[in-house]
Order: sequence, then structure tokens, then C-alpha cells
Amino acid sequence: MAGIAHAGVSSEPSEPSVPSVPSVPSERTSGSGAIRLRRRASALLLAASALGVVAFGWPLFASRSSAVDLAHSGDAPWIFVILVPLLLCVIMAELADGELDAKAVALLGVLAACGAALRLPSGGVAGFEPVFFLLVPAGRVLGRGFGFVLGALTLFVSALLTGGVGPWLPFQMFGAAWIGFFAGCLPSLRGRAEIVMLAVYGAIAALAYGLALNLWFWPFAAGTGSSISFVPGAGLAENLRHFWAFHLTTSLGFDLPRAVFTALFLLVAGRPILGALRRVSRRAAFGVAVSFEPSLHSATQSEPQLETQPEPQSEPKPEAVS
Amino acid sequence: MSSPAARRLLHPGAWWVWAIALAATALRTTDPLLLGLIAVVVAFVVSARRTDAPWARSFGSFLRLGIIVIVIRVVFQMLFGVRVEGTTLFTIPSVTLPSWAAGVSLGGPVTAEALVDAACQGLRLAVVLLCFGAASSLCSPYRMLRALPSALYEAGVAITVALTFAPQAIIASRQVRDARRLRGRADRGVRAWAGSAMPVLEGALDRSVALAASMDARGYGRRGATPRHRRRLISGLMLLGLCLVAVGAYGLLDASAPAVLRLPSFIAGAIALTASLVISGRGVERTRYRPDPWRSPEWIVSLSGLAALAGIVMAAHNGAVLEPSVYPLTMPQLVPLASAGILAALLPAWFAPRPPTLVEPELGDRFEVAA
Amino acid sequence: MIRFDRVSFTYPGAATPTLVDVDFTVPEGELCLVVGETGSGKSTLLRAVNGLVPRFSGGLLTGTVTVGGRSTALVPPRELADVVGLVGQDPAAGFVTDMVEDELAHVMENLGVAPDVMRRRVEDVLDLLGLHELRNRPLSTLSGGQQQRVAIGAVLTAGPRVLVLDEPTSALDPAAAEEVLAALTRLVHDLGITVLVAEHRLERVVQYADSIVYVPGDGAPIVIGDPGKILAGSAVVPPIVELGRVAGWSPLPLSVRDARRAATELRERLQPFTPPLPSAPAHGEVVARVSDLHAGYGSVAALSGIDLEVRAGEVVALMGRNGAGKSTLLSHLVGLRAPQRGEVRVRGEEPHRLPARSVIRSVGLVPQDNGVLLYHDTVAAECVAADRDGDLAAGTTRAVLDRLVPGIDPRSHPRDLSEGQRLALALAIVLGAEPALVLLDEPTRGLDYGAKQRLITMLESLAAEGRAVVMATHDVEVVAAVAHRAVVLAEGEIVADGPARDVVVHSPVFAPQIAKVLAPETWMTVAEVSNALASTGEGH
Amino acid sequence: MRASRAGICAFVLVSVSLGLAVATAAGASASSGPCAAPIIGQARVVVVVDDGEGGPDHAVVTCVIVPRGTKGAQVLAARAAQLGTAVPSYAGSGLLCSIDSFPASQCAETGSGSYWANFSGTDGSWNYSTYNPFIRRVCDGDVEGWRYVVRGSGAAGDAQPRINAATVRPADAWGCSEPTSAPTVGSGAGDSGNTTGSAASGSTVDPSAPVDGSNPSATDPVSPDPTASDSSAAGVTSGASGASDAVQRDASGDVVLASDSQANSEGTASWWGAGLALVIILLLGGAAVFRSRRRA
Repeated sequence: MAGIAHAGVSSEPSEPSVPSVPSVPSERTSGSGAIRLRRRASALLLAASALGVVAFGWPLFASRSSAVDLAHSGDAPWIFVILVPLLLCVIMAELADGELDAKAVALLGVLAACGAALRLPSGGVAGFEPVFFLLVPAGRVLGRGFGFVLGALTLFVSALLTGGVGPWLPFQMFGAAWIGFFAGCLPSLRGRAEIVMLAVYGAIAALAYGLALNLWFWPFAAGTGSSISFVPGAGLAENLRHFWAFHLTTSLGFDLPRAVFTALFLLVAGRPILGALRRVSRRAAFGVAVSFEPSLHSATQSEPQLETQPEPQSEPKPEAVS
Repeated sequence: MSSPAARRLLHPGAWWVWAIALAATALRTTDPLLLGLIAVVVAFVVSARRTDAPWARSFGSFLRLGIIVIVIRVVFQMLFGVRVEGTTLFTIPSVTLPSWAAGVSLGGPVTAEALVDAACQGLRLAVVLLCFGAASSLCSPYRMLRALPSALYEAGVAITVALTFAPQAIIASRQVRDARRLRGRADRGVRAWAGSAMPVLEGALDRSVALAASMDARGYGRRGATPRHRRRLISGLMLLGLCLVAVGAYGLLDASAPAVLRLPSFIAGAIALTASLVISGRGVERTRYRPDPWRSPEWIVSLSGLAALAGIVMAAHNGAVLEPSVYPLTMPQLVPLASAGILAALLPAWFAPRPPTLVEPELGDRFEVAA
Repeated sequence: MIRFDRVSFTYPGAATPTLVDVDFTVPEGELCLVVGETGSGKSTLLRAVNGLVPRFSGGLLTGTVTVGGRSTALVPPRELADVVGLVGQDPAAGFVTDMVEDELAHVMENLGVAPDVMRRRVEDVLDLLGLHELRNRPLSTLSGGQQQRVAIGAVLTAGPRVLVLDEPTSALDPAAAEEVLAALTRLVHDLGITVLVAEHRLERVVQYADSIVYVPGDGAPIVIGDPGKILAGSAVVPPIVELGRVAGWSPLPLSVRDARRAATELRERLQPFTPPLPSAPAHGEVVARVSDLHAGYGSVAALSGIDLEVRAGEVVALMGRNGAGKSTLLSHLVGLRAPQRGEVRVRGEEPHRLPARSVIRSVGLVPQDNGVLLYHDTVAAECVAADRDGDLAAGTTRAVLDRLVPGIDPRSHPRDLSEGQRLALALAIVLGAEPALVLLDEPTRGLDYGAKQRLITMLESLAAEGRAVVMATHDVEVVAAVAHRAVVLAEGEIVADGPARDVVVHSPVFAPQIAKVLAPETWMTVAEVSNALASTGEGH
Repeated sequence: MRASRAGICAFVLVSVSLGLAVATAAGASASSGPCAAPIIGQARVVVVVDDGEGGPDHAVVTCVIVPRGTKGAQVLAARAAQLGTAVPSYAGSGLLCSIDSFPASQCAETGSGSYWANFSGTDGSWNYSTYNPFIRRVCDGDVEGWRYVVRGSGAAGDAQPRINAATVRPADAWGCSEPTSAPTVGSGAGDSGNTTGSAASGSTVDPSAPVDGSNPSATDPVSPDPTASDSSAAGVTSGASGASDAVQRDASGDVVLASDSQANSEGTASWWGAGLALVIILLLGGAAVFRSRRRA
């Protein structure tokens, strides 16, 4: 069922002559909210994300003396640094295809800007990652597709603003995108329970984010030949033990406070933020019926175009409009 | 020799080619001399050709980051490094972490060889980061967005909007913090910060609706959904690309996999994905206003970067020692070919056009304009 | 060119339709003015022209809207971009890019105009609107008038035949407004573009209008016709027309020029009377004293050597260009900034040293964008919070609000209120703590005549209570009506300070219409004149 | 302000690289050279390293010449230096973990019973040995075999290097007893050279060895019979890409002079280049810092 599909603008066929049967009525949509996830898009998202997982966790899978083991060659591991942005681009293009209408784009831009602005003072230093404050509720209210794109864009924008475009950026983008995505997949609770759920999710997300990025940075930071660096082919358990030691000694100290911050903030400010987002998604009229009717006593030239969407379809999902 | 062209911004693509090529060069050696050369070359070019825009001031922080990386590597080596027999400098009392912390044992004798090795590895990573820092401080993000493929137009617009709006959001949050005082609340501290978030968000959201209306009225988003046949082609390409890339990844990770599965399939996959992007960008009647030109300075810059890469590759092929052994410690020598290539990457400092001096008001004026 | 054929429109979820049976036609090349109270559906009407209503807003639209022969039922707004150009209320909010030139080109990029054509059109528009020296400037550095002109240019480059503007000048100072209107008339006369303008400040626009669409609101039928005739019957009229009514002229004058022609006889009738002297309580105790105040941002000096005294019970109007330092002076008076040199004392205290809780008891500021004062999601919540902030008796703020504007639904979201209601809410929040000095920054922006009238009565009552009011404003009519003193700032210095009448009447820029008409006599408001005439009536 | 801090950082970075350069410069240089005729005071040790992967020719056969009485560990180290491969790494216990950074996991796998088994092939066949490379000293003609055994028993039964020890052993080994007079062993040296070459089969002898300036070949055979050293040199480098050394020797009639002069020139050249590089680095870095300061 289409969140924005029937808001008129997005699903409008570009050629005027066709009366607006929504252009993709045949495809059942697996998403809702500001950006619709069609079946193909979500499939691609899944596949690409799987590859993304590999790009994050290759140290855990690498076999002995394979191309990536750092003792042998310098730049094989960096191939993943090239791969991830490509994946992101593909996903973006797929999600955007005919789905990112003016409303969604404007909302994306503005929210990404707010996220980046929140991030500017702290520079996203470990222990304080305000991006989630906005990302989680946004993904929750505006749907998983929107959450995914927003997560990626927010970090990209803040990197551009601070000139911090480094090899880590694509991975940060991917991580944040996943957080936004899963925020959109949370069960539909309401009231107090919802806030608590978001807070818990936020904490978990913050921890997972730190873990994932550390996993990527691990081989570069720890190199080889030390008891906390990755061991190609030594098996998952062995490597996990090493990684855990690395994570523990390097960054858990930052990740825990970050998780706590996020949870607290969401507990405190979660309700108003959700309210604001729901209000705007109402005012932007995501998924509201647009209908033209000929005036009763009008003899106008052109045949009156009926464009009424049957109500049940245009009834927006709670995520889209509360 | 000064820049022949008038003041203008170089095509961001050129800078990125230059920087990536230098990074790839750095990845091919642990010779501190070569790495040092790359670092200073990059720093020099940045100091010569960066603008005064906010993002252009970031190179310093990349330098700091580089130092941190080296320190981390050395410290890890001292604490966790496997003990290799060598000339011991000093010994750290060894501890063993509890089992829940993976029972790692810390400390032990620290050898000069191990330290030098770690430091060289760290230096290599630091220099790679420096190259990225150079690119991101030399390119205007707006220009980069203009170079985006047409398939990512929507995302590009969203980013442009964000880049434009972020400073205003900061100003707005400042005003809101002032307004808290007008309501008789404390105007600093975390609570003030959190409190100022809400009105800013509200204002931003309202603005987004107005913006969307204006974009709609100005013909944004006439692309619509892609027709089915092209849609199929694109999806096919994407699928193919993803599979190839997956195979490539497998080839990288599994030593027993045939070499064909490694780089070739990776490259093929990347090409397929890129092609899918290009195609899905097609058939959208949309044009670019005054796209950045690619003239001789762009060629010079990108080629000078590639020269460095070529130099070191050839040097390696001629059997020069690019990773001097640290056990026993040996004198790293100047590899003439590689060094020459790296020095060639200095050319942009003179041949890239000077950036225009942009009218960027102090935040104060912005405030006045905004207020 | 624009044809509304029995159009009615209902917002989704709304009980009553906003537009009922609208039926009119605007011929090509006319400048048509849309007038009406706030909330009467002007904006809805304008947005219906290019189909944003209902496609963007959702809702049910019956009847057909045809623009340049195309029905909005068949074509989405984005396909109409080359026919209709729509400029929203806040131009800055509609900007997509960051540079003037890119902004102008954006619409053409979307329409896929060929690069060489794009280049040419951009140059044309730059010249047409006098923007060429701004072409490489970041949009955020432009003044209000410049932004407004860029926003117009940004839709003009698509070569539309219809231009729709929603309150293009309401946020501008007189000079900037003149820039914009000059540009508009030029478009109408030179290019034959059809222009549809909604504007509260009739006194600025009406003389350029070829026809007027009057939207009475509440479902009453919409009237369209010749300006003179329409205004004769309309509730919202510029002062000059009021004067005409009072003096019983017909046809009603629309421009100062016409009025002056007709006014000779009126001036004679007013000869015997002298305008009432400023009723400022000259000897109220001094509430605020500013002495030799210097302030600035980095290198730029915002204020240099300001000396000012504000007495209890007087209303001081702070006038001057954008960026003349009005806002800066206010923020010093309320203690948001510490003076670089000199000192500011409110009731003997230095406001920037006081803790926030005690400041609000002596001085309160309603900022230009009063939205920044509102944090909560219902009016009721705002009021309660305000009581808590100033530890006042519960319900105080609400009481003040009801006195200012009765009958605001406590459950409504502050940002959904009309401009006037929001101003009232912000003012109530500030007044709750009963400050001796009340500061208002641009209170009249976006207010229609009714709301302005209410504001004026508010201010008068405040002054009557013995509070001192300082208001920074461009709105000369309000100044004329309520201010005792006028202070004119230019480049951070006070260039004029004195009784409002003396300062305002003789300035070519700040003189209200009545003064312009009746010069050299120093009448400022229709009220004064009508009182005088009434007394003549008794005289005979 | 920012710029100046950036400048400081730049200096730190540059000085780090300088420091490294100097530190490494302080290091000694290892010796290299083909298994030619025996040399007084030197021991020729044939090191066979077989990581068990690929085919039998995957094994790396190297002839290392070290001063007599060198410990096993130094031999391995010298070999690494000669091949330009990574340093062998040892566990805290002194147990050998990796050769040529194989396995990359270094000592991580030792727990699983995978280890580098050591064999002595001095008498022509592989004998499992458990010796501590830090203790035992080598003699001329020793053949050391290292085979990486995956999950082995840690006893004599474990897999041996997949190369016939007899074929790589120098025929003219003096063993631990030093003769008083230099013998004439042209054919032996020649055949040893050839076998080494064939066993090496191109994949092993590091091309950089001949032109490796860091190892001025002090031990270049002061051999009475040039043909022997010729054939051996050709044999060793036959598989390798850079045969320039051998060719040059063939061209020049006098071996000693040629090689010596070459050695010296290389030795000085390395210092030269390093110094040059340092100067450039300093100049550029200084310029960059200066510019950014002036800008700020």
C-alpha cells in the first residue's frame, strides 16, 4: 500500500494525456512513508547490504595468505573502500527512481542539514553522536526507505561541511543508513511504549554502529602480528576473540557513553520530535487523496478527468501520517 | 611559472584523481623516505591551492589524525605485538587480561625493529589519509555535486539543499538559544542545547514544506518512473554487477580461489554497476548550467598524480626495494624512479589555476541578515 | 489567461470548503491584485493557479482551473513550470541552491533547456531585474529585497506567461518594496506577463493594479473588477482610500498623485485645525537609558555611539533600513549581548548581567521570527510553560492572551496559528512577567489591516498601563497611528530622534500616505482627519 | 592559528619520517651472495623454506653466506634481508612463528598444532630436528629445511620439505672444520649453483638481491677461478629477472674490480639518495608550513 504513491505528484505519469492511474499499481510495495520501497528496490537493497556486510567484516572471513591479508599486499583491502561507495550509489539510484519527489527531497535535505548541524559542534567525536537523535525518529515516522537515505545523506553532508571526506566515510554512511532503515522496521507501538522502544533501539544502534565501524578500521589500526590484530584463516572464533579484545581496548569506552546519551536523549526529546515529524508528514500530505471533479453544472470543453483514488488505498499508514 | 588560466575552481574530478593516485602510490611502499616525500608534496600543493572556504581548513585535522594513527600503531605494537627477537630497547611488565577480554597478554620486551616496523606501517596509513584530506580540502562540495551522475540527481539536490540549509540551522539554533533567555530560562548548558533543538527542527520542517512547494512549481522531478524495458536492462546490469563483485570479494578472501576471480571480476562488476547508473540516468531530459570544463590544467593535475603511481609501479617492476627490511634494520634508499614520479605530483602547485576569492560573510553578518 | 470556472476546494479533513464557486478570468498582460483578510483563502487561490492545490496539499477541487489553455486537472504543477511561475511568501525558504546564478538556472535545468539558451536567458533575467552585480553572491548574503528579486528571477527564467506572487513586499522595508514593485510593473509593461499578486500592504501595490480580486472569506462570493469600484465596497482598504471615503471623493483615489489632485479642497477645510500634538507623557520616569553604545560583529560595526532614553508610557518607533542596527539595539536592550563600549541600563540594572529569570521582569522582547519563542506543541502548553518560567500564578499568561486576542483554541499547534494570533501568543508570553519595557521587532510583518488595528490597540493599552514600548518597524502607517517618538537609525547611528510627527512627516521615505497627500499640513492618519472634519460638522 | 597548528603537525609528521629514516639507517647491513666456492671464515648455509602450499617448486631455496658460528636465527634473518621478505617472527618462548610472514597469523596458529618444522639436510636427507635457532650455531655447507606443518604431531613423523636435500647441498662443504688451504672445486660450485637455480625455478631468488645496494657484497668470492663464479652467478640469477649483475661481470674481464667498484658505488649512492630525499622533504615541508602560516 502506497504511502506517497497517491499523493499525486510522485506517481504522476509524466505524459499529461494519460489520466492518472498510478504508474506502478501492479507492484505491491513493501514500504511506506515518504519513500516507497518497491519489491525490486528492497531486493537490491538486501543484496547490496549483504555485500556491504562483507565489506565491513572481511577480516573475519579472509583465508590464510589470501589477497587481503595485510602482511602480503598493501592495497587489496582498499578495494572494499572503493566498493562501498559504488554500492551506495546503486542503492540511492534505485530508491530514487521515480520515488524521490519534491516533498521527500526537501524533507531529506532539511533533516540531513539538521543532523549535520547537530554534528558540527561535536564533530562526531566518539562518545557523542547526535546524528541518531534525529535519524531514529525520522526513520520511524517516515519509513525505512527514507530512513536509509537520510542516514547516508546526513553523514555525507556533515563530512562535506567539515571537509572530512575520508576512506571511512562510505562505511559511516552505510552504518547510519542501516540504523535509519531498521528504525523504520520497528513494530508499531504507540505512546510511552514507543518512546522506550526507540530509546532501547537507539542504544543498541549506537553500540552496533561503533562495533561495525571498528570492525572496518580494525585491520588498518592493528595491522598484523599482534595478539589483537586479525588472523587470516584462523577461523571465526579466533578472529572474533582478537577483534573483541581490540574493540574492548580501543573504543568500547567511547561507545557505551554514546549509547547511553542516545537512549537518554530519545527518552527526553523523543515524543516532541516524533510529534513534529508526524505533523510535517501530515502537512506535506504524504499519502493524502488528491481528487478533481468537474463542477456539477459545468459545460467545460475537455472531458472531465476523474482522478479520485478509492479511499482505502489512499488511507495512509500510521508511519506516514499519524 | 604562474597559472596561465584566470582564477577558477579546478574540476573536482581532477583533484580526486590526483589524490587517489597518490594514495595508491603510498600504499605500495613502507619506505619512510618515499612516504615522507608524498606527505610533503600533498601538503605543499594544498597550501598553494586551497580556498578559504570552511571545508578547505580541514587539512590540519587530517594531519593530526595522521599523527594519531601512527601513535596508535606504535602503541599497539608495544602492548600487543608478538615478540620478535631483536635489539631490545626496554621491557614493559607483561600482564594478561581476564578471559572475558579474550585473555590477551600485554607487555613484554620492546625491540627497535618492531617499533620501526609499526611506525612505517602507521606512516603509510597516515599518508593515505593525508591524500584524502587534500582532496576534500581542495574541492568545493557544491562542485562535486555538480559532477554527480544524472541517476543520482535527486540525492544531489537533497545534499545541495542540506549544504545550503545547515549554516542557517546553526544560526537559527543560536537565535533559539537567545530566545530561551527571553523566556527566562538558562541560555547555556546541555539542557539549553537540547531545548534549542526543538524549535529549530520545527522551523526546518516548515521550511521543507515551503521548499517542496517551490521546487514542485519550478519543474523539479519531471523524471517520473523509468519505462519498463529500460528498467529491466538496468536491473539486469545491477544484478550482474553485484554477482561479479560478490565473486570478486570471494576471490579476495579465499587464497585457493583462482586469480581470475579476484581483480578481473571485481572490475567487471564495478563496470556493470557503473553502466547501470549511467543508463538509469539516461532518458531524463535535464541539462546542466555551465558545467565545469575539463581543460589542460585538469589534464596536468590528474596526469601528474598518475605519474607518481606509474613511477612507483615501474620501480617495483624493476625490482627496487620499496619495503626495506627492518630485520636487520637497513638504510632505506632513495628509489630514483619512484621519487621522481612523486615529485612530478608537485606540478599542480603551479599549473592548477588559483581559486577565486569567494564572498563568504562572517557569521555575524549572516545573523544580521537573518535577524 | 487565467480562468477559474466554478472552482470550489476543500482541504482534506476540513468540514467546510475554503473556496466556494470561484469563477473569474484574468486577461493576458494584467497585473491583478488579490486582497482579503488573513485566512480568507488568498494563498489557496494562488496555489490553485498552477495546481499545487490540490496536487500538493491534497483535498478535493471541483470545477476547472485553466492557465494558458491548460487545465490543472490534466497537468501536474511541474509540467506547468514554463507557463506559471509561483513565488511563495518567504523567498529564502524556496531557494534550492546557494548561488544566485545557479538558482536562476535551476528551473531550466529541470525543464531540460539547451545550455546555450539557458546561458542567454540567465543573462537576460539578470539585466531585467538588475541582479547582474549579484550574480556570484551566495544567496544567504543578500538583503530581503534582493532575495525577493532573485526568487522572481528564478521562476522567470523558465519564460512563464503568468507570474503568481504571495505577499512579495510584506517583509520588506519601503525602499526594497519599491525595487520589487518596479521590477514587477516592468515585467507587466515590457513583457506583457500576467501577474497575480496577493498583498496586505495595499498602499504599496494598489496604484499599479489593473484589476482586483477581492476574497472576503467565509465562503462569501469572490468579487473581481476595477480597483476603484472594488475598494469602494471592500473592508480592507489602504489609508488613502479611507481618506477618500471620509472626504467623500469619487472616484476613489488609488495613488498619492490622484489624491493630491483631489485634496486641495480638503486641505482648505482642514486649514482652521492643527493636528493634535503628540500625546507622549513627556515626564514618565526613565525606564531604559542607553549611553554611547558601541557594538559590532567581528570587523563590521553594527552600532556606534548610540544615546537613547525611553520613558514609561511612551511608544518609540525604531526605523531604518535592513541592517541599520535595529535588531542589534533591541538585543542589547534585552541583554542578549554585552555592549562593546558604553552601557545599557534598564531600570538601573545592566540587563546582560542579570540572570534570565529576573531580566524578564524588567524587559521583554518579541523577536522578528516569534516562532523561536514557541517550543511546545499546543497553545495551552506554551501558556503553562510561560507561567512556570516566570513563576507566575497559573493561568496568568492565558489571561493575557485572551485579553489580546480572545478565543484561540488552546489545543491548536502554535505554528498552525495565523500570523496575528502567533504574535499575540508570543506577546502574551512576554507580557506575562509584566516587564516595564516591551520590545517588538518587526511586529507588523505579515499582518493584515485588521490584525494591525488590534496590534495598535494592544500597544496603546500597554502605553496606557505605563509600560515603555520600543518597536523596530518599517510600517509607517502603524508608526503614524501609535508611536509618540520615532528614532531613525542609519549605519549604526541615530540620525533622527523626536516626536513621531516631526520625524516621519518630513521624510520622503517614511512619510505615511496621508501626510504625503496633505503636505505641507502634518496630518498623519485618517482618524485625525475624520475627527477634525467631524468637529467642523458640529461647528456649523 | 589553525594554520600554524597544522604547520606544527606537518613538522611532526615530517620529522617522524626523518626519524624512521635515520633509525633504519643505523641498522647494519646483511651479506648476500651465491653458493659459490667456500670462503675462509664464512659459512654457506642452504635454507629450504617450504610453506606446504602450491607444488613442490613452491619451496624456496636460498643460499645464505654468514660468518662462521652465526646462530640459526641470524641466518634466517639474513636470508629474509637477502630476499627482501619480512622478518621471521618468534613467539615469546623463542618458537619460530612465521617465515616470509607466512602464516600471516604469525604466532596465532601455534596453539592449533600448526608450526614450522625444522629439518637438517646436511647429510643429504631430511632429519627432523628440534633445535633452538637462538642457540645452535651453523657451519659451512649446512642445509636447513623448514616445512610448515598444518596440525602436525610435533614429532619426527611430520611432513618434510618437498625438495631433495641432496640436490641442494653444496658438494664442497667444509663442515665445521676449516681447511688451511683453499681447494679447487669448480665443478661442484657450478653444479650447486645450477641446482639452486633450478630448485629456485624463478619464483624464489629475489630479483632485487643483485642490485640491492644495502648489501654491499663484501663476501663476493675472492675465488681463484672466475669461470666457477661466473657459472654460479649465472645459475643463481638465471631464474631471476635482473641478470644485469652476471651480464656485467661477463662483460668485464676482471670480476673482483667490477663487483667491488659496483658495491662501493651502491653503498655510497644509498647514503647520497637518502640525504637528498631528506633535504627535499625538509624544504617542501618548510615551504608548505610557511605558506599556510602566511595565509592565516
